[in-house]
Amino acid sequence: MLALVPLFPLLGFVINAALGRRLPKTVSGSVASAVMVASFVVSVMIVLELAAMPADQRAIEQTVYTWIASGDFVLDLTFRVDPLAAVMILVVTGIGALIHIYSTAYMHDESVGEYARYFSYLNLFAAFMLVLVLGANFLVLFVGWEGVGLCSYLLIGFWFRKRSAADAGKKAFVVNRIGDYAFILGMLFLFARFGTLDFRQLASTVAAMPPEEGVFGALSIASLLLFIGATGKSAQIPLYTWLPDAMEGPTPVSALIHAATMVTAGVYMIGRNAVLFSHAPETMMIVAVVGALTAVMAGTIGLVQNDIKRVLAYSTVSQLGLMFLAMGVGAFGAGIFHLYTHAFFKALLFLGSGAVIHALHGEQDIRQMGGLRRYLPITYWTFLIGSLAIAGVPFLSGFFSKDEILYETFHGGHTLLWLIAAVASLLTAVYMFRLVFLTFHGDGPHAVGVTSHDVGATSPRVGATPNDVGATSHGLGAAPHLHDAPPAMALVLIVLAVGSVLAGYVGIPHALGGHNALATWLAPSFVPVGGEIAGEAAAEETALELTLMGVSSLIALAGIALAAFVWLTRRALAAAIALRYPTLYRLLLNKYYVDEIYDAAVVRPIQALSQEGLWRGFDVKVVDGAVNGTGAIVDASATLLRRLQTGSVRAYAGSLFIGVVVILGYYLWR
Amino acid sequence: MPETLVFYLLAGLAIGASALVIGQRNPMYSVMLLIASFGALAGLYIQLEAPFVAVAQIIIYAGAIMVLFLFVVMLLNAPQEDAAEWDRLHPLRQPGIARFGAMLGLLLVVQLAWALIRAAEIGAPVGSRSDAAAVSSVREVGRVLFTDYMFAFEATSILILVAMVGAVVLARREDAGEAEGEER
Amino acid sequence: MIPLSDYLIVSAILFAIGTAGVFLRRNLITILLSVEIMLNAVNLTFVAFGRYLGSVDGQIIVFFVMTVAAAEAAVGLAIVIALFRHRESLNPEAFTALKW
Amino acid sequence: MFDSTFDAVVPLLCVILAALAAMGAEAFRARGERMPIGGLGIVGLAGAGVSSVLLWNRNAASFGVILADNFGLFVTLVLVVVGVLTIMFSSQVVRRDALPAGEYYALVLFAIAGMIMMATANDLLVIFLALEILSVAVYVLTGIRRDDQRATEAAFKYFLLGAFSSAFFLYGIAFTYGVAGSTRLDRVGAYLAAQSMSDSPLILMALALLLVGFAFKISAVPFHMWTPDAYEGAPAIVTGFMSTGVKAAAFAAFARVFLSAFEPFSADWAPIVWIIAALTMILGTVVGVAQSNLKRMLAYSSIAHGGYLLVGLVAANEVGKAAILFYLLAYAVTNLAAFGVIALLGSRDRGNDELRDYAGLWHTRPALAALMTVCLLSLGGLPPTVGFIGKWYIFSAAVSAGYYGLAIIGVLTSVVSVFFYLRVVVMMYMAEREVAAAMPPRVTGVSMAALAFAIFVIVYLGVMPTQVLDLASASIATIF
Repeated sequence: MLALVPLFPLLGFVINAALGRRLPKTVSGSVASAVMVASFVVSVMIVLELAAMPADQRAIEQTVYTWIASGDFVLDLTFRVDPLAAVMILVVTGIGALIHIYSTAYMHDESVGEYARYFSYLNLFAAFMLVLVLGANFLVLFVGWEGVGLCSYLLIGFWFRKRSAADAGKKAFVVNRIGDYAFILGMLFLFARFGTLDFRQLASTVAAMPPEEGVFGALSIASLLLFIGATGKSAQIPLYTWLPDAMEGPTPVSALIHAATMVTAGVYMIGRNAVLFSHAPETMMIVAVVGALTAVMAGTIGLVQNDIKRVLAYSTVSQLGLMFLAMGVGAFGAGIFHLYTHAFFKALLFLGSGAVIHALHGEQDIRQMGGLRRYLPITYWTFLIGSLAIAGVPFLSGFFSKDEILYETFHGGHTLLWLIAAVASLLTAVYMFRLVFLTFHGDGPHAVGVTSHDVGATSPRVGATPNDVGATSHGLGAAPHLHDAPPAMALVLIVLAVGSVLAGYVGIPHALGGHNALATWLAPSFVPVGGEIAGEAAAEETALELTLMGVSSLIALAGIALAAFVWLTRRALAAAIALRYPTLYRLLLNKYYVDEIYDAAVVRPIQALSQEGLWRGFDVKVVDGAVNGTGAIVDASATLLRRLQTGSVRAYAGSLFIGVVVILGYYLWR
Repeated sequence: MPETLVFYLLAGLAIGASALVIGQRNPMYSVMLLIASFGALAGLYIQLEAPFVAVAQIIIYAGAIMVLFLFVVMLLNAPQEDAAEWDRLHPLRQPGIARFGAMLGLLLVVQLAWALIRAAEIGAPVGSRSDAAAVSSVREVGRVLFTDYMFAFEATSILILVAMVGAVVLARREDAGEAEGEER
Repeated sequence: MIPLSDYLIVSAILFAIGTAGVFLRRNLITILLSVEIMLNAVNLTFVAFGRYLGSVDGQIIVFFVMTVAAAEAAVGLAIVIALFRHRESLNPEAFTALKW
Repeated sequence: MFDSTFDAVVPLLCVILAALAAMGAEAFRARGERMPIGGLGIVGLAGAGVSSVLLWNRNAASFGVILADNFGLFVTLVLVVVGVLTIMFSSQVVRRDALPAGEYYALVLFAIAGMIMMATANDLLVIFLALEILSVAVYVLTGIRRDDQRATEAAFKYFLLGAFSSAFFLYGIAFTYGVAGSTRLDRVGAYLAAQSMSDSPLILMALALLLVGFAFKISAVPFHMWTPDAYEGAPAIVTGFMSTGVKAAAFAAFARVFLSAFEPFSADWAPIVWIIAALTMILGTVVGVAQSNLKRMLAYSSIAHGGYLLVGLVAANEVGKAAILFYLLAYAVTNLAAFGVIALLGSRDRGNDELRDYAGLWHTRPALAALMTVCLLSLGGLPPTVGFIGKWYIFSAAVSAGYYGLAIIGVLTSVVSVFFYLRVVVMMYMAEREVAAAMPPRVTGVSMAALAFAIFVIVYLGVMPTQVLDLASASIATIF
């Protein structure tokens, strides 16, 4: 039955890929959504079955067949659902189904062929994502890992006619290859060291070893390599630059792949290998620090971005950073909890932004928006709920999960990391409400389609009064034509809004009289089979937890208040601040110049070296700043090396002859 | 020591003629010199008590293969190498690849000689059985050829067949091939 | 009796001359001749080894090498003729359409 | 040692008879008459396949020089698959390009006969003769389009360098004969095992020169220079044939010579092969990135794949042994199918093999685009295709044999290589067709069947590799 979960979306893919162009849009859209719903129903049944088992034996395994067996190495194609995987399949199929439904309306303007292509990719993605979370060993997980990467790449570049979309797809691809490289090496290393790739066997073997305190041994190397793989997939420092660019894809894709599911694969992978990672404290420290730094850095960048989806993208990077922080301090349950709640509210926010973009016919610049709450009430209210949830306002889902991360961090003795995380959550509240206020509040939408060229200039948005621009365009005049989300989209928004409010209630901490059901549920997944499940020792620290909870609530409210103060009542103030600290502002606006640094340090010198003869033609420019520099290195050496191939047969014979003489020389005179 | 003298004479002839083969810009002279070199080699074979090989060398190599070369040289009315360039450049003073090749060739000789000398020193089989009886009877050659080397002999027939087909396919006149092709 | 190593060194020199010829000459036919020199050098090695091992195998292998040389010469010259028909040149440097 | 049994040469005979029949049919063909000459070839190959299966586990030997052990038979079967697919793809190409059908098929079959001989030979001289048979046939096939100057140039370069390298190879055989007194691999092996402690420079000379000869045929760096030019210039289907068949045969002989006869000297050759493997993987991948012609790109890719095979050879442990043969099969089917697609998309006047010719292929020939995608993903080693399993095996063999460096380079290069395979995929699915581009020609049923079969193998072996893996590991055990 487990195999059915990924098989349904795969079926959808096959139907849409083979017949999609001959099917009407309604049919291909419904097929794609229906298979996701079916998959969700199966998942629910599986989880119910799982819940009926005793806590320490919760695992359903299905060996589809023996994939590779040679000698003493046997590798089965096995799916296994345990509490951790259960949470993941519910998220993937549930949120996935909603986003498929949303897409039927959002993508309606595409041609029949493109529509089917879109849904076939989306179904394929879901299938691979489910393989990823259900895989019982690294190789199966890797099948999914590569597959989702491929689909993500195809979907980012879906609108390939737009140059930036094609470039973003390539960037995502190149960056992810770097991560994958480390990941494969990590797998090979584990395989060579332990002779197995099954998660459970691995966990049992590792559990028998002492933790590598103070030494950087095999476990640390393997786990570090895996973590580097995770930074690529989950957009952490230093491989995060692809995610904001990935926003070139259709918005539902951003919601599904680049917010709710795929980018959390790295977090999931660490959770899946909790035993391995907790035996490598050095790696854990690196994970935590990288996570915390990413959280705060992405938060600051999100503060000044003007593209609605980019703000959300940096917010995703930042929230993923928090999850990694949780993983790094050993609070695996808290990290997964945040992953789960984040899937709801971030999907909601992205879909809400999609509704806004849809209504404004593609406008994404928040400086051109404003006052939309009058025209898009459903979108506004749901978006507001999502923002409140992500900001960590008490008793919404984000509050519980974020609070648990903060508490665990502090409780684990990582005060400095706690401080950083607290700053990051303050930033979250601020940039989210800046987004809300600029988009939905204020005076009516500004000129849609008027581009303002003051990015990075001294006074962004200052004096851009609605009247002078609105009159010249279809801004205000067009406003009455703005229509709120169509039914399919509205329905999904409402469902997700409800989810964003309620999702956190599965994990009410003990301090608030709850049972932290989710943590209890997940706990068996983080210990080896038969290992002792960590009890909820936190109970006696109620006072501390309550205090921290108060602090984080205050932080959230303060952030919102600050945003309200600046962007609701004193808009000029923001500009004034920007004027007062131009350097800082520009630093943030330009994303710490990371792309530029990569560009200047890696790409430019190589381009200068190989300015000529390289990537001519129209598929030529792959090099797009950032880590794509790797591509450029390969590229430059390619150009140099191919010059050796002069076409002269005598030169070829020369190469052969050199080979002979060198090999002979080695043997004679070594 | 007439034997040694003959050896050095033949060896010198073979090496000298071969060196001249690659020192000629006129392929016709090269072919002629190569025939001379092969003749000297045949002499060496006789000295090695392999008369059958020596005869085959003359008949097959000098007689058949070299005639084929001569035929092609004349068929193509083979142009000499670019004379102007040739006048300016002695082969060993040619730039780049040629000089490089000559140096590598020299290095190869040094390496091989080095290996052979060292092999003699450490008592590897080189020369260790210099008293071995020579097998020169044609009868013996024939017997071994059609027993131990039976399969190789048959394989050679395939090789010749392939070469025949190949040469016909490649060198057949263009128009004939085209006309035939179009019918299909 | 002449030591084996003398024969081997003669054949090594011939072999090296053959290889050098591939680089020195800019005429396809002479280059093919150079390859023939290399094969002949190997033949000498075979016969010399056979003589000093007291086995007949060396001589027999030479026949096969001769056949191979004939086959290669036939196909090689056919290719040269085909090339010549395209460009009226026998200079290998004239044929560098395929590169990089 | 005259062995009266002829069993071991039966597969070989089947193919040779088919080749002779093809020639005969051509001779008696009336002008303009159409004959199923390709079908003859398939019958012969089927005979070879069946007889190989029947010979399985019997360890038959003929004439003392042909050894139909499981290793040889496995490679024979791979070659039979290569041959059948080649002939099926060719039917369309031969008609389109007006190639001389009888000669073309005869040469293909002779080449396969040479390859089978090479894979089953137990004697250096026979290996050399087989090498020459297949090489001469393939030189001619490369230049079979005499009206195409580039094809003739490719044939010439391939021929000249091939003759040059086989002289080195032959010199290596001479030294082996000189030290061991025989060219039979079993006797050479026995002699070398007794000498394993010695440091004789003659043995090392022999080793080095044989290595060069094999390295040339499997186009390992720095003996690879002919590959891109020959592969680009030859007709696409011939490129597919030689990039798979020649490589498989040469690699089989390479493995047989170096893993059995020269096994006692593995401490001497392993470091050199290590370096060659590393260079081959790196160069093949890196230069492949900069190519815009698909054939040339796949030429570099097949250089890189040769490097992966060499990794398996270096890491000749339990896992590595099975990996070599499995990878050979995986690579042969995948690469041949990819070149098959290229061949099918070409037209008589135009190869249509530039990357931009593939723009928007998804819209004009969706089936071909999809099949090509599978091939490319498999070449890139992405799961769940056979390429992934093969690579995984090779690299885990390297890691468990302690060759971390090779594994790191191998993974790195295969990660980078996905980049250029994906470029083609992106081009097919995510680019506009050029307005001026000609509509790709129709594909006949036979070719489509061949493609479908190849794709089936690629996916099937990616999903259910176990049986074939077991077979492979059992087969290669026979030469150790």
